[in-house]
Amino acid sequence: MPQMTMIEAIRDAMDVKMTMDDNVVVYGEDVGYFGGVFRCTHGLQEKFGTSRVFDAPISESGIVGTAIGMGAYGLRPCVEIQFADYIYPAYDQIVSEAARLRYRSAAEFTSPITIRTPCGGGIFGGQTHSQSPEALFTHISGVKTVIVSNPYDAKGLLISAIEDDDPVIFFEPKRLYNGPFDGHHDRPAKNWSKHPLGEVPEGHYTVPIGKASTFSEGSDVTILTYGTMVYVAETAKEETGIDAEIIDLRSLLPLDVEAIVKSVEKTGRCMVLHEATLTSGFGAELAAQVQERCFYHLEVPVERVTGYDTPYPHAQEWDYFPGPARVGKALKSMMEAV
Amino acid sequence: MPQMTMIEAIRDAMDVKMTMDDNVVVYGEDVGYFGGVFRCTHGLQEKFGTSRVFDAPISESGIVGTAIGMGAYGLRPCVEIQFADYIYPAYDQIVSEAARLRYRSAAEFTSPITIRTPCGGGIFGGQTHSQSPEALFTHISGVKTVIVSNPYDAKGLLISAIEDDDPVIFFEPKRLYNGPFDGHHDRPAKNWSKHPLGEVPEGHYTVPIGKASTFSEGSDVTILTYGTMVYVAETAKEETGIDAEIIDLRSLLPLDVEAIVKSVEKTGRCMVLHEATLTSGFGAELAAQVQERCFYHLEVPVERVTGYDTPYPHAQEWDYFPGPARVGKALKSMMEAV
Amino acid sequence: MSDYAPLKFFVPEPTGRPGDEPDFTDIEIPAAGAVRRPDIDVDPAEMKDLARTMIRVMNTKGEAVGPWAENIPDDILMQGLKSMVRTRAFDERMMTLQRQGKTSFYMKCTGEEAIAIGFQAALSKGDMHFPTYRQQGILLSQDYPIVDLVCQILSNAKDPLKGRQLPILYSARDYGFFTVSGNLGTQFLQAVGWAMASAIKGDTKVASAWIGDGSTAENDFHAALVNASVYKPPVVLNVVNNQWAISSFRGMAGGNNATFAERAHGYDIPALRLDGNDFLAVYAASQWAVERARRGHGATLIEWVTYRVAPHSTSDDPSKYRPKEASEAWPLGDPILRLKNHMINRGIWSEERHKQAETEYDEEIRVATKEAESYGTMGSGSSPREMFECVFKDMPRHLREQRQKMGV
Amino acid sequence: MSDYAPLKFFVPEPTGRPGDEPDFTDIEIPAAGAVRRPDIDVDPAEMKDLARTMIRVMNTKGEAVGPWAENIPDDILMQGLKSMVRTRAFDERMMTLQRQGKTSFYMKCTGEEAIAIGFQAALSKGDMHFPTYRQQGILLSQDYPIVDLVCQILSNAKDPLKGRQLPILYSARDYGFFTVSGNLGTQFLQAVGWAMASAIKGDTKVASAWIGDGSTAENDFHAALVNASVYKPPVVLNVVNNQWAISSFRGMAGGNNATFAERAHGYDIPALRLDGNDFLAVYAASQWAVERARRGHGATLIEWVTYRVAPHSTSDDPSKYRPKEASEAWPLGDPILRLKNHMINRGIWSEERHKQAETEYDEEIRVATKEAESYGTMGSGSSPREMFECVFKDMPRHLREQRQKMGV
Ligand SMILES: Cc1ncc(C[n+]2csc(CCOP(=O)(O)OP(=O)(O)O)c2C)c(N)n1
Ligand SMILES: Cc1ncc(C[n+]2csc(CCOP(=O)(O)OP(=O)(O)O)c2C)c(N)n1
Ligand SMILES: [Mg+2]
Ligand SMILES: [Mg+2]
Repeated sequence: MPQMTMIEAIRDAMDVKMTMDDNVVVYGEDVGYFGGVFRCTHGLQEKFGTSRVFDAPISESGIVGTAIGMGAYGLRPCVEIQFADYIYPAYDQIVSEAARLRYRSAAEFTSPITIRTPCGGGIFGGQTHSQSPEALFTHISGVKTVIVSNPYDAKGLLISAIEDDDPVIFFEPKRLYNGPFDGHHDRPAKNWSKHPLGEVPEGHYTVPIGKASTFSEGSDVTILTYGTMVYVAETAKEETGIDAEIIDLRSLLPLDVEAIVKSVEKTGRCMVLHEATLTSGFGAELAAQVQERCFYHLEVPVERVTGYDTPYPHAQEWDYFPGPARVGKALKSMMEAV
Repeated sequence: MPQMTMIEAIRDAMDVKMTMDDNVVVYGEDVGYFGGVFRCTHGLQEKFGTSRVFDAPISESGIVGTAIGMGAYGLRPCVEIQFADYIYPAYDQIVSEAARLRYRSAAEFTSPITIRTPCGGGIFGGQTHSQSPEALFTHISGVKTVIVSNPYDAKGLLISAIEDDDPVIFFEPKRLYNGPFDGHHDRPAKNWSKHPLGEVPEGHYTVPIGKASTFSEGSDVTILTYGTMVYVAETAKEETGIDAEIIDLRSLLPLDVEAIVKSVEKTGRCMVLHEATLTSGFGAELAAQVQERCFYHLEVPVERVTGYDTPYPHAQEWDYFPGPARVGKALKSMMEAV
Repeated sequence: MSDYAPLKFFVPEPTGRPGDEPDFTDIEIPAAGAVRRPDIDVDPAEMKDLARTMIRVMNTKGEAVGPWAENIPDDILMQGLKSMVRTRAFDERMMTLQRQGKTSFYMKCTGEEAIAIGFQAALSKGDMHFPTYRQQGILLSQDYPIVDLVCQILSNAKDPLKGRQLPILYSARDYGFFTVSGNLGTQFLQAVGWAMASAIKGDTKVASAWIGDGSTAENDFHAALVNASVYKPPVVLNVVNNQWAISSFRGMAGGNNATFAERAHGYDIPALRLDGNDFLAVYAASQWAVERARRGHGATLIEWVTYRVAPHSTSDDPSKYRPKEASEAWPLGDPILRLKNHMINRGIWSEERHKQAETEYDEEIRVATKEAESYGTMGSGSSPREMFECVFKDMPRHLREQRQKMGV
Repeated sequence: MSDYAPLKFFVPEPTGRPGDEPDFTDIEIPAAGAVRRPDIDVDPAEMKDLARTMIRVMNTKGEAVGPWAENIPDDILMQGLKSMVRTRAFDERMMTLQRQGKTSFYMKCTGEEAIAIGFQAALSKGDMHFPTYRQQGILLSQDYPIVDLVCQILSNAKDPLKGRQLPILYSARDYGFFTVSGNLGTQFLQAVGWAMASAIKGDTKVASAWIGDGSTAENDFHAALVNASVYKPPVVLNVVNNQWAISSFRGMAGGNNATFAERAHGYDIPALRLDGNDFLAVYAASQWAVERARRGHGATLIEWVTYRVAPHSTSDDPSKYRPKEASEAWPLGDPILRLKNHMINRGIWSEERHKQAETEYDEEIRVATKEAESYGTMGSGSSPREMFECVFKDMPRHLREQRQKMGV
């Protein structure tokens, strides 16, 4: 099976879908001739032509708004927002339009669009190249929110997203593009070339939206997480020796409640881990649901380990980032409590 | 003491501040000559002139973006977004700019702006005149989020917001403009003219941002709520006879954690009640915090009663609205549980 | 530096407020027939004059004159006049429904009927409008069932939109009528995307985007023009300048010294400016722009100059912010009267037939309304189950849980 | 209907890609001195021609000619040239720092130095720039401490912005330099708001807004123009058209057939279009527009035609998307060379003095950089405590809790 980086897997997903379905078009800022600032669309314009892969004006609202129009026409646009930090100008089109078309038209019009965007920090990018705004989409009825953590899932889920008849916001943690990241920025970077999740089948396959995956089994405590933090959790697990069950949610909405409940009922402890700021982050929803659904199984409160409630700082990036030390400390205190 | 509607109290707050401080300016769509579609600025242009109270082009981003510029100059703009449902075009200016100026400039520039906006449903306004998007602001580091439930608080908190040196999103539940609403839309509407919270002192006073108020004491269960739902909670309390302690949060960020903890430790039960959709609503944050902080006092899980995860429907408004029946039922089941 | 006077803050004001006499002297109106008609493949740079003038066809005698008067078939006029009469009758009836408390909300297009109806006459099956709330004429000039319209307005058991949407925010795919958004400006941009799709697929379908004068201030207006400028898709960008946006006059959108049509030039998009109350001009210009789009020459922006005779909506009272007699004083007159006179002049219509048509449509709408009312009014008859449908194609678990909890 | 050919999707392409010869034949360049200079209180409608041409002052012989050449004092030129040399030296040095791994990121303004520096020379104390990341010349032409600039870039212990912000996104209130946003277009609008405040207060301060050609596509560009059109505040709207936006050429923003200057006309805002590499023209036009604003005549939009000689940023490689020799072939030349020649011609400068200046600034910057490095590089030296400060004026409880938990 070919070994791919997450960038290659994402590109391959678009390639596969564009080959299968004439209605799939790909565009965004610098996405055409140049192939995207992260190279995710590299080579696609040459292969599929400028009518199907093209640059867009620097207007995030324009990108999403035109995609909605195309979607209503019958196309399946898969567009790129260059950084998740720049998705806000498109927020109105996503919230008020893409999410609502089906509902308000009684399904006469729909928005089968995918919005790909790199998210997360750990690249010394400062407050405008590091954000994780996923929670802001999960509050909106009518969009699905996906966030991937490895090449295999990235391809399978992106194909699912493009095939989905509803709008999907597809987050790609940029820190994982070239390799899994154990949370220790001062150690040599790993790459996907030898990682089992870097093995990516050729051709068409899907990973379903709405299903979590158990990244690592365990019995002491459940860690609900996604994106970059999956590997940080794994590092903390190794470093503390605490037998954590790490669940990679993959899809935040719809959420795989069964997987969550099953694991928490088994372990009796639950940590929620994400890079986004704490207050009203998706961790709040997870904590709320876990205590609603597993209250009588919980031995300690659900613990949230997250970015702090500040803009993503530049120099203090590694203080901000919820790395293995912070996760490990919280794990230990959860095991000690009661 | 004069008796005022919430509209009058809000207008009076602006009047008081504009009289005291030349730097306060008020603008928004239809806000000038006409006095606002809800009449909140009625008479202000005549009193303070077109340089301080004026109409704005229909551009929410323009309204907030120019306010940020004015704030940086030294003014204290208090702007109106005609409906909270139309705040999304301004979301980027709020999130990426107003919330960040102080942080990224090391306090060289700040955003002492107030954004007033009517929110909430119950007026048969359909999905674009009924939304409660407060949670979307609480996830953003650098803005404060306030939501008022009565004339007294509205005036005192709006004065605090205008005086605040940081940006404040100020939500006004439009269903409460003319009277408290007990949640029974089929009964005669009440007005503020005889309500104790309709008594509003003349001149300057403040209600501090960040302090909750205990709307109604009780010992069985704590209801954390705000805006329109305060009165719905009270109705449910009366109708069920369950001795609920109703806390009107007033400010979501900063949050009055002391008041919450104190009450929940006393009652051992906690309901979170809001009109916004469930998933990733502010109730998620509240539930997460309550179980974090009061875990060992909780006898049953924190229960969320909220709007459903759908756009705000038109005809089905009263099915959607979390009215006294739904609240009462949840209260009863919380008291029966365990 | 001290030689500089203190700056003054400028806030534009309309020519009159309540108590003042209406004053429209700032509206320049060229004679009918005075404006040239360029070829449809003209370079945008060669027709800039057409954005500052006003294309008009009917002169004061009711004659059709000038280069835009050519080749308008009688049946288009006949159909146009009837549709305008029908639309006005519909608006009146719906106002009554609102006053009777059977619907919460309505918006009339009185005085602007010619625009949507004339434009629709120039479109073909398969084309798509992205309308605002004031283009009911598009549906009323086709065979869209009146009962369905009223059911939507009543949000009742037979509402095609299942009670989910505010009255008048229709959706009618088969009639080329995109679901109307309550959010201003968003759809102007989506129309451009739709047109891009038509070009990407190598089809020949044309999109028609709609926006009001006030809403041109919204940011997505710009996004629409930028994308139309860059990709040259088959779209007509309609700006209905009815002088008012609730209580704000056109000057609050920057439309006082420059025209809205002129906005297009900075984007290399050609623009026409029209007497929007002149049905013949509307039809001719619409045809021109649609043909230009369909022949692959890209977007045209059209500013339709008209007047919002009615209140903004049933929640509005214009006597609070504009001179009382303003709509009667409006110098471009009433589109129905003007077309009627022209057709009588042309010998294909008469006062009697006009009266007949009025009665006929009144009756048609009365009957349809009656039927619609029998399915419920003011939201009654709608099912709470519908609330959970169509959020997604397949209902996810959390919505199933919520519906279950609700017990429906 | 079948007589219509299938539509084709149009995507604009630059005149050359890697492997091609650079081709700038589409850039029309009028002779220096050819363009008229209107009075500052001219009606926008009377100066539309100035948006399609290019105001130029220096002719090929290095002489200053035409109506825009009048009254430019020697010391402005002297200061301008020195600042340009200093800025270029600074850019070079910072690139080296980045290559040495001492900072993560840098952006040069090579080839565009005349614009920010010439404009700054026309402003007064108390005015405010809302710059993008390519106007370092504003600070480098004032006495802003070089050490502080470098400390910001190194995010070290003496970074005035406390390590919170990406390199080069400076903030310098006392130098009329608004905190630079990483988000494109947002500040163009804020500048208009700031200028509105100046007028509301009856002050005489002028705002200067900055945006790139590519970023004019952003929605807030429109909001800025709408508000500038409506309220006529004292603001100059600067569009730096350096032909590229990362890998996208100006045509992707709709700037191929229409000029960016022409965007202003639809808003009744006057516009100038300039040879941005001609320091004399830059200064003269800036003065004109600033004076117009300060005298209460409202906004002017200026399009500065120039070329982004450098890569977009240290993360970019232009050889992937544009012809290799493009920047050398750029027909408007190098702003430093051109001003230098003019000043030698004018007898106030020499090759020797130029060399001297280069050496002097190299040395000044070398020393300052060395000092800055002693306070830390690549984020080192910054305090984690700073992370929690300045989110709000007073730290709320939840942040105090979080800081406490972190143990700092
Ligand atoms: C984004 C947004 N902002 C504000 C509103 C409230 N609103 C509804 S209609 C209207 C006026 C629109 O005026 P115009 O565009 O001229 O259209 P007209 O009503 O004259 O047809 C306003 C401000 C809205 N619906 N959406
Ligand atoms: C809202 C937003 N979208 C995208 C980006 C990414 N980005 C940074 S610079 C740039 C190109 C800007 O080009 P232009 O405006 O021409 O300025 P120049 O770099 O040429 O000075 C892009 C797309 C951003 N910073 N902000
Ligand atoms: Mg209007
Ligand atoms: Mg550029």
